[in-house]
Amino acid sequence: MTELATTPASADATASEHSMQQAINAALRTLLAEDPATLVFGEDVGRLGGVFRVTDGLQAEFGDQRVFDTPLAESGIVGLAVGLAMNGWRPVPELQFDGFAYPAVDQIVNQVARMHYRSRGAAPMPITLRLPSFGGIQAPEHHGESLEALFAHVPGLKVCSPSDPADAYRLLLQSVRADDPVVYLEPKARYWNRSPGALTEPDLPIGASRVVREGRHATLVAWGAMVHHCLRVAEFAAEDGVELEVLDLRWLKPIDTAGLTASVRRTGRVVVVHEAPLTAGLGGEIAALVQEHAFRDLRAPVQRVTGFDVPYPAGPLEPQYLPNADRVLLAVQRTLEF
Amino acid sequence: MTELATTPASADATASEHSMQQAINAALRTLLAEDPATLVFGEDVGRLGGVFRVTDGLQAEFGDQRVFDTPLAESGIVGLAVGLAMNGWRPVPELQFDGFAYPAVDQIVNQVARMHYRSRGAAPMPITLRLPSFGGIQAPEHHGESLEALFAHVPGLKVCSPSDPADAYRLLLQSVRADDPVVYLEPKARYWNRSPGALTEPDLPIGASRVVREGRHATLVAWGAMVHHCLRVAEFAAEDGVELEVLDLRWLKPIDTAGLTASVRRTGRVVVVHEAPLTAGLGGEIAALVQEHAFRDLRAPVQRVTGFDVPYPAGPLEPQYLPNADRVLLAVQRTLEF
Amino acid sequence: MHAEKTAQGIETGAGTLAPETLRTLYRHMLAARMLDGEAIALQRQGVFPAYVSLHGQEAAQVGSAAALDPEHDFAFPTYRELAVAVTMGVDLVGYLASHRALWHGGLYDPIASRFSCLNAVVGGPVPHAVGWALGERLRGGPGCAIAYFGDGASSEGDVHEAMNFAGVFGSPVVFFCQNNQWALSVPNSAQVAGGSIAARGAGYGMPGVTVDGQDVVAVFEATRAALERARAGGGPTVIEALTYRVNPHSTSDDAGRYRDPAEELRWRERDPLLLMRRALERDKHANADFFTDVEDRVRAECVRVRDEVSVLPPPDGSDMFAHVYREPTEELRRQHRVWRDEVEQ
Amino acid sequence: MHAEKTAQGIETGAGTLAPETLRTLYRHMLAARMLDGEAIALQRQGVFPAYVSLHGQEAAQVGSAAALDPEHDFAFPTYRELAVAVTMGVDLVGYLASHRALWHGGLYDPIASRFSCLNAVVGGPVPHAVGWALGERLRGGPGCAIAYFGDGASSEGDVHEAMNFAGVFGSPVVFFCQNNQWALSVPNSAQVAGGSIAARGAGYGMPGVTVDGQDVVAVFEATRAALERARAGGGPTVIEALTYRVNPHSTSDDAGRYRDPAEELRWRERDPLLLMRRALERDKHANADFFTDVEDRVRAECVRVRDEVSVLPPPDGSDMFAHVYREPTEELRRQHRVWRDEVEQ
Ligand SMILES: Cc1ncc(C[n+]2csc(CCOP(=O)(O)OP(=O)(O)O)c2C)c(N)n1
Ligand SMILES: Cc1ncc(C[n+]2csc(CCOP(=O)(O)OP(=O)(O)O)c2C)c(N)n1
Ligand SMILES: [Mg+2]
Ligand SMILES: [Mg+2]
Repeated sequence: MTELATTPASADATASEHSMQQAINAALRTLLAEDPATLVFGEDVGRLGGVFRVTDGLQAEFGDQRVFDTPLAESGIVGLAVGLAMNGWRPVPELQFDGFAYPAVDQIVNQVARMHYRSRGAAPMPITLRLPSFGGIQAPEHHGESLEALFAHVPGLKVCSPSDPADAYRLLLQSVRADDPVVYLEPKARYWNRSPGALTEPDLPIGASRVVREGRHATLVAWGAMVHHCLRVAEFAAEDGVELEVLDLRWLKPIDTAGLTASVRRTGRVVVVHEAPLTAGLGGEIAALVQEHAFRDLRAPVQRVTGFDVPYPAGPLEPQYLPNADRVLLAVQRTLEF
Repeated sequence: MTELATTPASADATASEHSMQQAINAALRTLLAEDPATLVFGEDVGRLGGVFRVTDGLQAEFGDQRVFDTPLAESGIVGLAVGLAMNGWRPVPELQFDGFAYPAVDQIVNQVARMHYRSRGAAPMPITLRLPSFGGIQAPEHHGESLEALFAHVPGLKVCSPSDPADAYRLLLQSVRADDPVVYLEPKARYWNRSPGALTEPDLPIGASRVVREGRHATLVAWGAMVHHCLRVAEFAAEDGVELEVLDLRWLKPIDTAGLTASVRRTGRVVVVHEAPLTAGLGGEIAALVQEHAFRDLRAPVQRVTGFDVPYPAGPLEPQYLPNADRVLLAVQRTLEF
Repeated sequence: MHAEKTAQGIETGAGTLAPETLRTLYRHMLAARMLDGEAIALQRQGVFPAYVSLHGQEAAQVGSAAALDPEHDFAFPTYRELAVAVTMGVDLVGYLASHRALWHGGLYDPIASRFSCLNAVVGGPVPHAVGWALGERLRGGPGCAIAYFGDGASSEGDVHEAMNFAGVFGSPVVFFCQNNQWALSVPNSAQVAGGSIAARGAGYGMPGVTVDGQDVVAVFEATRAALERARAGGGPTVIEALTYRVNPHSTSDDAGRYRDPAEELRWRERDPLLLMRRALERDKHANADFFTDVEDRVRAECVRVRDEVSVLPPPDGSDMFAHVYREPTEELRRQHRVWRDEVEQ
Repeated sequence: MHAEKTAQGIETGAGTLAPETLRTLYRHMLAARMLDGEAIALQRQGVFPAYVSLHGQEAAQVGSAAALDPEHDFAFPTYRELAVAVTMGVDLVGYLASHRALWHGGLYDPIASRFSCLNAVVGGPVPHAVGWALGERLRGGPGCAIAYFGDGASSEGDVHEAMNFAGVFGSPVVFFCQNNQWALSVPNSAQVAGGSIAARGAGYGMPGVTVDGQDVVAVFEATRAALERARAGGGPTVIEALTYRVNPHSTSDDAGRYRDPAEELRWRERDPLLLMRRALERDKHANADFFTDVEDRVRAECVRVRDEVSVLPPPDGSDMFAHVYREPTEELRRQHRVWRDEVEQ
């Protein structure tokens, strides 16, 4: 791993422990400092520093030309980014919450994802769309959605989601520096959890997954907040002598088919865990890839443990909606006993 | 099958040959005639009768209160439908083309699909959203998209797509009469193809697939215009002694897992064919279901022959983008030789 | 600063309303104020995970809602319309259940209450009001719809599409904007090009009315006039009530990060309850007894609502599956069984 | 009928423009007219699968585009801006390649041409213009953006969001609406609440200008004034050019189903080329030789463009894969190989 070339702005980014909120904030600082074309904007990202304080202090440091509030209109925000990109800027817009990305879907799908293609490469779209995502914080309606399947289906986009602070830092640097549009899904439920590890330069290529725990009996595939969840499940399972490998997918488009297949070759069994509803979720894609590329290695059907096919529920029902440890363990058991 | 109770309005709907455009037109006539709460509206559906003439003559027959043009605003059209439904109407809005459904995604996902749930059943949404869909007509940009994966992922929606005129008639009656919101995807490429068969009442439950050709070597799974395509492929294959079963999925949410599994039990091999891009397309869901429910019956990985992960291309490239007969046959060969 | 542009012209209580009506308006405002206070307390006690206060906006909400025909009209709220719910007689326990996070849409019946589900999508419900109103006219019914939305919401495309549709269709709908000067941390000056949402009306060929949102009578009169026009076939109206969000955006927000507390203080001087109480006293429409009495009764009611909402049973997980469809799918039934076997226990 | 509301005040050619400039405007209009005719012919011959004619809108397009600073400004077209492309010197073979369906965005370079890709999403490119303009101001550049859109597009939420953003940011952008009276089959009366898109400007605190869209000089002057204002930091302007789509919506459309041919005839009398030619003749800015000569030259150019676009090679399927990303993914490379193996042959 390359050590981070610290700028004064991101000095405390090298401290040994960070929350993901701090790590993303530090990454934005690094990016704003290193490239004067980078712009951060969205609803309440300026003076307030974002509802999750992810952009805290950036306006004070980089000025209200580089970091600014927009009116409350998601399609307008993304459309603005397209025009800025066409004029040579590197926009990093935030949409305030997952469920409020829907009004911007037209601009994202029909414009951001296609302008490079439509223009035969003349108009690159180096836009990174930050989207606080997923559930787990008992929030109001529309504040707990998982949109990865929607975006992963769109040609021209790349999609990633970090699972811990250090990786959040690396993935954001990589996303913003890339000249292709990236949707960067931030797991809200992990914003405040601190973990040790220096904030360093990206060390893996775009699209690479990570094995975050090795195991030999089955592979748990996850991203975002579900990675931490799967690590806990793996600890429970280890008490019973079941060694689960946990694969942090990181990139949801492109998907690391090689990494996935390699893990399945080792374990022969897969459980995909995601928060989004089951039907037509990304778990389907992963199951399809696994059975396609590792058919003979697969000793049991790929299991999917996901949110149910119901609209994201209110607070008290959230733990009953999200894949809980029991459901994952039962799926592991099913795959082991198949 | 029940015979259609013909109304004067749909008299020629019982003629022996129809195009899908005529069949859908006849279904709308039947629906407008049988339930005074039914409303048809959208861009250019009134005086013009729709850009595909699917609503031709309806305004003249039912008046401009029941069949009307709206301003050019897709989110507004769907939002209008929500309010109309809350006031007791049965809206059948049209969005002019697949690619112009994106501006309405927020109203579809956050409102149409959830109002029944949000209101704990107090506010049903008997809305059928008609969406001319898919490619194959060498049309301009945004006129060849496949949105089934997006909609199938949304809890609260149902999604279907007919493959022939008679089924288009039945599926539309069923969709509009249902008290749940349905997205009805019309394969534009099949609008003008005539086929024999009386227009009759729905005879299968919501969610049921149909085997449109029996075979024993492998199952082709398709919907919309790809069904016809697969039938042709099956004829080619038959010349070489390969008997392909063709399953017309019809409902993309809910998916007929039982029908799918039954077919796989018979053939042991599956090729899914769809126009949408591969990654996170509905083919992934189908592969996941098949391997989950028929793991031991499956003799080769489920193959997916789909559009490429590129934005839908312009006319001359369309045949190179869409799953052509060769690609399907090669996939069949791969699955047979696995 | 746009917060200064409040229309200060009208003195609350001036007008032709019966004293009885004026006292009712006051009572609704007081009920909303006190219930709002209870809700904030419940949030502090951890009963509500979060809450959005309408403190300061009582006159705008009560004045507009009181003008509705409770039998025939229909309101489309956002997430901040507690005082509208109070005025329309919505089941407040069911309403606050949403803030207790028991069920996103609350536990009241939106159709029976003629008050749509709470809606957190800023701008999203505005086209619904236009659809409802069009549907009413198509059937020849007498009802009007009212769409509540904020100054921030006015920036959303849906609000424009809705206004244009309403203008084209001549639908009986009132677009009621509570301009409380702030959309979370963003002031009007960085939100509303031109500075006036009422002024947008002209662009759609409909009247745009600016009203002092601290003056419940002025709001009532403006809304009543707009509803009368709509009911008579005169089409839609935009009303912009200039008011103020005295509290932070929500209990999770820290308004100190973006606005001057002095501004809050200035607006507290124009507290709508204070203004109305002064007017009632001045015009001798209410005496000390009335205020003691109404406070007692309202407090008792608030305590009942608070207690009841606090002890509502948590929702049953089965409800997640029960309300997705009118006709559930086989796959959802299967998932319901999975939930029963693997989650419920 | 809204088609009647054309501003008929200004006589084309009146003004302070140099004769040279006036002749250039005429030449661009003629070039667009003739190329449009060639395109229609190519569609009839089956070379183009479909085509959208701008016949009748030449003055609105040429007048506005000619006012742009070709070095610094940037235009965001819809799908009907052939005459803008002509005026801005866009590679017309590359432009028409889009109508031959060789590549959706055409084969010209939108950045080098300062003319964005053709865009079929009605309303969609309007916010792009605002973003481009904001970006220009952030860097201190002198450029302005111009967003072209139709009367139908004005109903889309994106147009509202864009206007509000531009107003709030004070961006140097001109919202140029060609109100050609029809959005496919829907007339203004069923599309534009209030009847005027220019009138919307006031709601955003920006000037809204209605101009006779058949009068190229009037359009030029109005656009030049708006651009000057924007360049000087005065912010955005809405211009509504009243014009007419003389032909059906596209070659696939049958206008006889929804409008009176008499209306078309009335507008043909105000043909912008005719008006301009009369004015040039009246003011002795051009003689018969000029018209013969310009027609010859323009015709030759049109023939060249027509011939070149007709023989452009079809796109290579590889291009589908080449342009998706700047940095292609491994998976896309794999699919490219599948295409090569299973499709190309
Ligand atoms: C479509 C959408 N985008 C973003 C949000 C997040 N959000 C919630 S409230 C709010 C500010 C709303 O301001 P305003 O419309 O003025 O209403 P107020 O809160 O002042 O009552 C924002 C940005 C949302 N709820 N919906
Ligand atoms: C978002 C969107 N919805 C629908 C369409 C289909 N459509 C293409 S052109 C058109 C009418 C556009 O009218 P207007 O904006 O007035 O432009 P004009 O065609 O008159 O130049 C429609 C409905 C589209 N292209 N984009
Ligand atoms: Mg506000
Ligand atoms: Mg038009």
